[in-house]
Amino acid sequence: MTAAELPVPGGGTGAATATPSLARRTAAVFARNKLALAGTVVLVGLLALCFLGPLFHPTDQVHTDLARANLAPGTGGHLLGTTDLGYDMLGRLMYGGRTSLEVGLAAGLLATLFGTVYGAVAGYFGGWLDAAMMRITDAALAIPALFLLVVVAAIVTPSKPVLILIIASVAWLSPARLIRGEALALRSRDYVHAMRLMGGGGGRAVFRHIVPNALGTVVVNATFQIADAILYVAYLSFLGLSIPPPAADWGSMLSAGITYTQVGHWWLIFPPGIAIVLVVAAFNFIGDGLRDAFDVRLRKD
Amino acid sequence: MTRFLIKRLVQAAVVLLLVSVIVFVLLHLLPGGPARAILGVQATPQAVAHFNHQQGYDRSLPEQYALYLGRLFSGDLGESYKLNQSVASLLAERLPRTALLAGLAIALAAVLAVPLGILQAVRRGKAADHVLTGAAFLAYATPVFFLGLVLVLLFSQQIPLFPAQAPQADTVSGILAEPRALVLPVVTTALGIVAAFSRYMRSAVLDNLGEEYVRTARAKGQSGARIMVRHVLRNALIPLATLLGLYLPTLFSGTLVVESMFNYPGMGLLFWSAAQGSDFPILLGVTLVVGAATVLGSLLTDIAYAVLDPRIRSVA
Amino acid sequence: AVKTGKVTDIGATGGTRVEGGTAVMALPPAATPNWIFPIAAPGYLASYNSAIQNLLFLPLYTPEPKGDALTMDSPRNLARQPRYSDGNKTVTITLKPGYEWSDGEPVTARDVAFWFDLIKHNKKEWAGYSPGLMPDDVERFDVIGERTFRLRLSRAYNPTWFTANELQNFTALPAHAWNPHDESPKAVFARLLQHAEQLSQFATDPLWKTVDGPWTIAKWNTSGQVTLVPNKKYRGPDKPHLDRVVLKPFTTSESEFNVLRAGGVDYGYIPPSVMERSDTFEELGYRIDPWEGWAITYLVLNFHHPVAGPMLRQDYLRQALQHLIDQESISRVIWHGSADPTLGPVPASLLDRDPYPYDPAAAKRLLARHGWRAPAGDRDGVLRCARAGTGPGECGKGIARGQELRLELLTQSGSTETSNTMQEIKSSFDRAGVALDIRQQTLNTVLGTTVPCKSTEPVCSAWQVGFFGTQGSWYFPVNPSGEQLFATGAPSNMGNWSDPETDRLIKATEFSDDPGALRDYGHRVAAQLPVLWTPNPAYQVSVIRNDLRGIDQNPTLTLAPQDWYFVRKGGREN
Amino acid sequence: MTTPLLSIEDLSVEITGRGRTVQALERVSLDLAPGEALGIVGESGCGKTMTALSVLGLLPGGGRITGGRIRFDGTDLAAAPERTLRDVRGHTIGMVFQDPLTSLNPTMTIGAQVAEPLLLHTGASRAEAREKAEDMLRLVGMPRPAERMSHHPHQLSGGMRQRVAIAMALICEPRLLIADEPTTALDVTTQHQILELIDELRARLGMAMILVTHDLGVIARRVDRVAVMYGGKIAEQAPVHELFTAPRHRYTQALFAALPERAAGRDRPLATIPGLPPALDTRITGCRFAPRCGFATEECQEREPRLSRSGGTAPGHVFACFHPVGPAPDGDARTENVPLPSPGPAARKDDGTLLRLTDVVKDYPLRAGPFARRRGSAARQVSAVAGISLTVRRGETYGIVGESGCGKSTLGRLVVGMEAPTSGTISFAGRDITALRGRELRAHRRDIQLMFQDSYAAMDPRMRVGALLREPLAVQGIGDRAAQRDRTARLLDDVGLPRGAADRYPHEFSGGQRQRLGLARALALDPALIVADEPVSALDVSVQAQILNLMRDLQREKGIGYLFISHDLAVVRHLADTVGVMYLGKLVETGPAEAVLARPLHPYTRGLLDTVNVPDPRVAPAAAPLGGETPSAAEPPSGCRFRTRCPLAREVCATTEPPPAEPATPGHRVACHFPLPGVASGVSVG
Ligand SMILES: Nc1ncnc2c1ncn2[C@@H]1O[C@H](COP(=O)(O)OP(=O)(O)OP(=O)(O)O)[C@@H](O)[C@H]1O
Ligand SMILES: Nc1ncnc2c1ncn2[C@@H]1O[C@H](COP(=O)(O)OP(=O)(O)OP(=O)(O)O)[C@@H](O)[C@H]1O
Ligand SMILES: [Mg+2]
Ligand SMILES: [Mg+2]
Repeated sequence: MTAAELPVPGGGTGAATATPSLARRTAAVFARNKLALAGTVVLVGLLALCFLGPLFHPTDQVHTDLARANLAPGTGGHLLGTTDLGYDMLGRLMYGGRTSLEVGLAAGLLATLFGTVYGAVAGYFGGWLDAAMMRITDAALAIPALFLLVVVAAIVTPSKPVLILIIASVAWLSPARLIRGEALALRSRDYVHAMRLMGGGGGRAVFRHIVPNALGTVVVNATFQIADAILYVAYLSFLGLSIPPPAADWGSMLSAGITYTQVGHWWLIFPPGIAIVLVVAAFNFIGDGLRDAFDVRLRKD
Repeated sequence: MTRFLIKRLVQAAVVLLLVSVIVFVLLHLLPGGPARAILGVQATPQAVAHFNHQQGYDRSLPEQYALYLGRLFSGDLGESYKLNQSVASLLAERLPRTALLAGLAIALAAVLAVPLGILQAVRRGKAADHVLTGAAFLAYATPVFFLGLVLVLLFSQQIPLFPAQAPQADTVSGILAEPRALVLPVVTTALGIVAAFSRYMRSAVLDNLGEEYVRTARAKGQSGARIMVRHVLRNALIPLATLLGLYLPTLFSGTLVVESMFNYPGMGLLFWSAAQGSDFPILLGVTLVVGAATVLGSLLTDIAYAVLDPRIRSVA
Repeated sequence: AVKTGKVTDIGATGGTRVEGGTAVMALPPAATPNWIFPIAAPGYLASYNSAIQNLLFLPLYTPEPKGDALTMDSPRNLARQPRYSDGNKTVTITLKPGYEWSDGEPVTARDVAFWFDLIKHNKKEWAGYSPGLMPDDVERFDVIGERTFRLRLSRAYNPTWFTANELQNFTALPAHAWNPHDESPKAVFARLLQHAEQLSQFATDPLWKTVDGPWTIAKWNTSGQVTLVPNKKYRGPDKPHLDRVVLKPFTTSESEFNVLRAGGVDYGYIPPSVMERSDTFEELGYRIDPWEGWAITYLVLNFHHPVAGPMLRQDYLRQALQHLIDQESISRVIWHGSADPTLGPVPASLLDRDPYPYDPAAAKRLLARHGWRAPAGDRDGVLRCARAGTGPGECGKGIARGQELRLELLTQSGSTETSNTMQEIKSSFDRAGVALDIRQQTLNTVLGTTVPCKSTEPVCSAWQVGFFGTQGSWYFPVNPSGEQLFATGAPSNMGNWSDPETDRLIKATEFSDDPGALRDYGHRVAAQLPVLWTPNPAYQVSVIRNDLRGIDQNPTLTLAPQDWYFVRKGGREN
Repeated sequence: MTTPLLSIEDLSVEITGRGRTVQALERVSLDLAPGEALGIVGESGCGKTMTALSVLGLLPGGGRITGGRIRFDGTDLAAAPERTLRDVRGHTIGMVFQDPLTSLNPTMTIGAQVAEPLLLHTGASRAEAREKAEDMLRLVGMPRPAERMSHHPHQLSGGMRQRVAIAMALICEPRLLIADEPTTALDVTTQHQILELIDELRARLGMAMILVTHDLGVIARRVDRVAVMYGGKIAEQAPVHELFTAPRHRYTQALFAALPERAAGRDRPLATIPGLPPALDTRITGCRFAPRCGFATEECQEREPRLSRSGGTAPGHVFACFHPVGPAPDGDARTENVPLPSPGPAARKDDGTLLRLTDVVKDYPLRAGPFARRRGSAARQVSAVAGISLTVRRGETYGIVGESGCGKSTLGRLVVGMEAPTSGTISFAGRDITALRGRELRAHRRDIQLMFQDSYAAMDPRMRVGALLREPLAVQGIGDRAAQRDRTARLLDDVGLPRGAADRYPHEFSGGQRQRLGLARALALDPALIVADEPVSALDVSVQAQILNLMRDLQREKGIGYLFISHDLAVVRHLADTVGVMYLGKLVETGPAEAVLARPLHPYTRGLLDTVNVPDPRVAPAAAPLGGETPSAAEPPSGCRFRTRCPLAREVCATTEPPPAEPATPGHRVACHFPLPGVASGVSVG
């Protein structure tokens, strides 16, 4: 029987051209999802605003200027007006967005990373270890996240790294549970059995087979986790537990602005509020698109 | 079934114990302890020492925990430092109010989310699906406090339809007697849940529409609407029921914010003000009750799941 | 965007007085009245509790504003002015005649003795106890007549101080009703405490029905809403006009504001930020009236901090820092006019001038003259000590060469105005080359951290500069002397300030009746800067319906709703 | 011919989805007379299901009819509005699907589901419908139907579920029943029962039927006419007898030739059809079978043959082939001219014992979990393997056959060491492997490899084939990267895949190719024994033949032993040297394949052989096929486990477990109190 008899579908006969990488094909499916694309565009826009914006619109976000406080949008060259301390609102939106995005991204990723390893280990090894590890997550999940955040944030003084840790400390729970479920399913897959029959061990099972195969779930969850982390930042700030001024983030800007709702200083409220909604929704759109993309790819032809 | 129940109850007890450990340890990590917050700036060091001794804060942490647990088992949740009431009586008073708020919100969310989810699934990939999906994500992405603020601005200030303060009555019936005042708090709590639920509903319906039994039903000559009602809905509602149990903590987080925004004297508000004032017994008590509610919720969900799903029912 | 109709079309003056009516007053955010027993347990000392207690159980002496100061000579007093004798070591007090308990029994000196016995034998349980002061400073309590008693003091005291700060606590309690069987003070106290812990029974417990004040409790619900109705048996000069007064609790000022706008409160308050829009309230028929407290506000400086302490101990440095705080602008812009600059350790009204007005140039000069230089190449950088040493023109004792002028501020979170104030101060410091790192924590944490300490204790390294003054850092007793605040080792001397001259002046206020003593103390401390003064916010920015009159906002935060009354349109106020 | 009940003319169907369009059917024409039974056969993906679904307008999302007519009883269903279709569905046309578990609603009672069409199509009241449904359940042979009415699908066995599905399809007494692979998911014995049931009901109700299947055996005795589909078209259509005796299309011919039953002999390789069926998402010119056809000429590549009659064929026999098989009046030219692969090298066998199982037992606790064990010894168990002893020699193929759930896979897992036996010993090359630990165990792993039923599931979808084949070498630390790469390439050569395959992902391969990859991976470590668990049961006959040939060739080349697990007697007979027949965890009969399958001693073996659907309409059905259902392994019957279904059972069978004996020939052992005389079975399997 010769090789020529058996054309391999999806390409030339035996030519050494490898199939395009999975990532590429995932991207193609992703790009077909309109909402996901919209999310990407919004996210890129917001990232550009926050990280490149200050290059084009430099402002002093450290020194107050009480003489120019509470200016309405458009007055005195301030496109979005000024805050109650005289900071340029547009500049502050960029400045605050950085914090929100940096903290959200870092916390979301950290939580996903830790949760993934925790969940994969619990799920793969199972038994009492799994039971013990899962009771811990159950207990932590039974306490509303906001309750935990309120208490934890009161213990430590918020700063960027601390905020990241605090948020990650509640956010790792859901990826841990998710990945554990995945690992439970994956560990009884035939290919894991096959690997064990070759003489491979638990480490190889977890890191070569289970984690990579749960990667789709992990990546999708990471985007949702980032979105949630950004929301958490906002909630913490709303509860008065944000990084100390003059640093700012969208949540603290919003909660400071709420004070002025009654006075009609809408420009202090809506820009940060809408920015939060947009960025969180954008991550959710992207996550949803990714989920679809992974879903399709993992489906049998 | 009884074995399953016993197993779940033991698990629930372990989880609750862990909840109490977590919260207890966290609270006692708070710098300064509660004395100053309770006694005020002008308190003398003697008064602070006296307070700490009275409350047992001069003992070791495990000792304090053992004491707390001992009292807990005899049904004593402690006394609030500030409110001159026992935590148990405070909870007895506040819990029904929060349960009312949460219950109304969940009910509203379910009533909205189920048809919306079905609509999205049926119109999958069409404009209606995109619009609703987009709206759901936007609603989900909106922090509760921002949402509440916008609602107050719109429906209480611009168009004064609903009051910006929740009902203040002491009794549940008194609260229900002011339906207009309930609108904004309930809607604020519900909107995020609607978003999440409708997403779940959409995918559950989609999953079920792809099942072969749907094709069988079509092969019997059933119309699309009947298939949805007779066949798909029940199968799709089962995962939604599970979600309810899992959603309780999120719901309580939501009520924490909503209650303090709308001055609704429920448990969230109690927790919030206790956190402000370092009223440890209340913080512990509320968290334990919420934890218990969550654990109980997931237990009930499991049972509901078993009742709804015959496959599980006969195994369990 | 306020669109609701006017609550009243009466202006702030005029109208005809009417008897009766119900007034609803908003309690401050998160204030829930929860203690009715006039001897407060620790944690129940809040002003709203004592304000209510005083309406039920008359204190012997009540502070009352008189000009810029407070006096204890109020017509509301249950007792006549005290007579000091024996070189100010004996006080004789006579109750005014005609006062009766609501059950018809007369109010007697034994009722005061009952109170005194209770605190004397249970002082540890009394939140107002401070060692050395009441009841320790009273050696004997002699009832010498139906309405007269005499106190033998442990030593001679300044009568003004003693009346204002110590006699103020004295209250008559219904001994016949609360201790009918002559139990020991400890036993009675324990029993009373048991009743006092039944919040839900406050309105119904017969114990609390025997009152001698102008009001009595009609309702007291567990979330802290209190309804007062006139005590029909009240014999004092200030009989209530209203039928009913409701004190309504709120969790946040925002929620109170919403209700206020909906007309649900007759006497409420607005957040400082809304001061800008005070005109809308005036249009609606309200008057705005900031309620100034008898308080000062400041940044506490930790003189015992290992690193910052030596810097903060330099007079020139504190002066420079004070020059950098623009109290006027902060009060006007950040507090929207609802705060006033603090000038010294006594209410601003008692001081005539600001020794260290906002003057960045002066601050820079002071620092430069003492050897602080910006690092080479960075003119805007943080100043460093270039000339260490203790001589003139040098940085001062304990400051090493090259040390940065950097301070850390631990401030309370939760208030936009406070946070903004700190940012403004930081910004201003920064422009002068002084780095100020802000750390925000809950009030509880700040209070727990900024405690008096020795430099070797770890807690002393935990903070350099502290702030807990969103509602004022320090509320004075009626006599604003500094023995608890700036005396060496005083319990509320958080920053460990110690100055022999200050101590001497404080002692003088305690012992001498001379009004000059307080002034000297005030001037000395204002100049010394044991703390950095910051604007003192009003207790609240009150908003009152135009037709609700007779409200006098007492700086010691007492309430007198018996003076309140409604007016009707037309005619003249009588 | 009378007016047809159903007449499909030039039906074309396209399915669009995810950016590509599949031409699933192209100008399919079929006629069906009232009461007639038509079989549709063909390899996977040839369009059988789509044809069936088009009739009821149940095409999957994205599918639509692009041309042609479907005339049923005078109406054109292809153009009919949804309302008309709804009236037809479940009413005049009933349909049964392949998987009886997923095609029933898990949360609805059986009664409600069966009664549903009545409520929809007749004016029946609820009570009437229930009553009728109960009758129907009785009719389809459901024991205790009244009780079953309130059960849910998961409470029934596979066969019972399929009976429910049939009851549901027939409750309105339709004129046409469409059954799409109604027995594929079932056991041979159950399959037989269901097919018998359908036959019987069809006769009773006078229905016409379309029976869709890929199994020529199923169709042989059940239908009047057969349509053979290939690549979305009909290749040949003929009366059943005619088709089996004188197929004309070269594809039909090749399909028959690939059946193991038709193999020239045990030592001869099977005839195969090289290559793969065409992909339907590109336009195809010429005959669709041409690329795989040994007789194709240029004409076949360019022009498309039309379905037509030609000389010598019976009426109603049409085919689309330019170079048909010549007519064969003597009726046995089925394999004429089919190119046969040359026989491979002779088997290398020596008599050394490779694997020995002694009294191996495997019990599973009925429910897992930490709390379940608390109950201690009282816990119920599933007796999956109950005391099996067997010996596999080097280079030998040991076939294990038995019904579903009899413990075949469990036995395989025990042998490869995936599970530890509850008791008994397993020794490999003289060493007790159950005692091996750590390093030794790892080294031992090289010697026994497992070939999975579903190779796709056994390959990490994220790894390229190169990495997959390298993994065993990497795990065992054999060779450096270059050496491993080299070995991978040679493995691909061995299983007949291009080397370029190493850069691709498993999902890019067809089922047969994946099975080759699975074999290649199993070979990577040069094992002495490969346990193959149903390695071909998911494959089409033509591909199955390729794999079986490959396995045989590799065995001869490398001297590997196989423990070959299958439920397909024909396959086992073709490949195995020794056969073991399992029933409920026990080996009831073992011996040389020839002897066991030709002269069975155990009534169960005989029953199995009798229920086999022989792909030959001329073979008379067996007199007494195996009835009933396998008892639950959690409560195995006492004594002889087969006694509950055994026609010969007596009292002693219930009390005493029969010991193995060799009543006929040496080496042919049977565990039965009343073994059969050992005469040749009435049915020949090959
Ligand atoms: N939902 C679908 N989307 C796209 N293509 C499909 C879909 N279903 C089937 N096809 C394609 O249509 C063609 C015919 O499929 P069909 O299901 O009729 O084959 P079959 O003969 O029933 O095969 P099997 O024996 O595997 O059931 C195949 O090429 C298949 O890939
Ligand atoms: N892990 C397990 N836990 C509990 N019971 C099991 C387990 N694996 C198999 N069984 C039970 O053991 C019996 C034998 O199962 P096994 O899979 O070996 O059968 P099989 O002959 O391979 O069947 P099939 O032909 O369906 O693959 C069955 O009753 C099955 O339910
Ligand atoms: Mg099919
Ligand atoms: Mg099996």
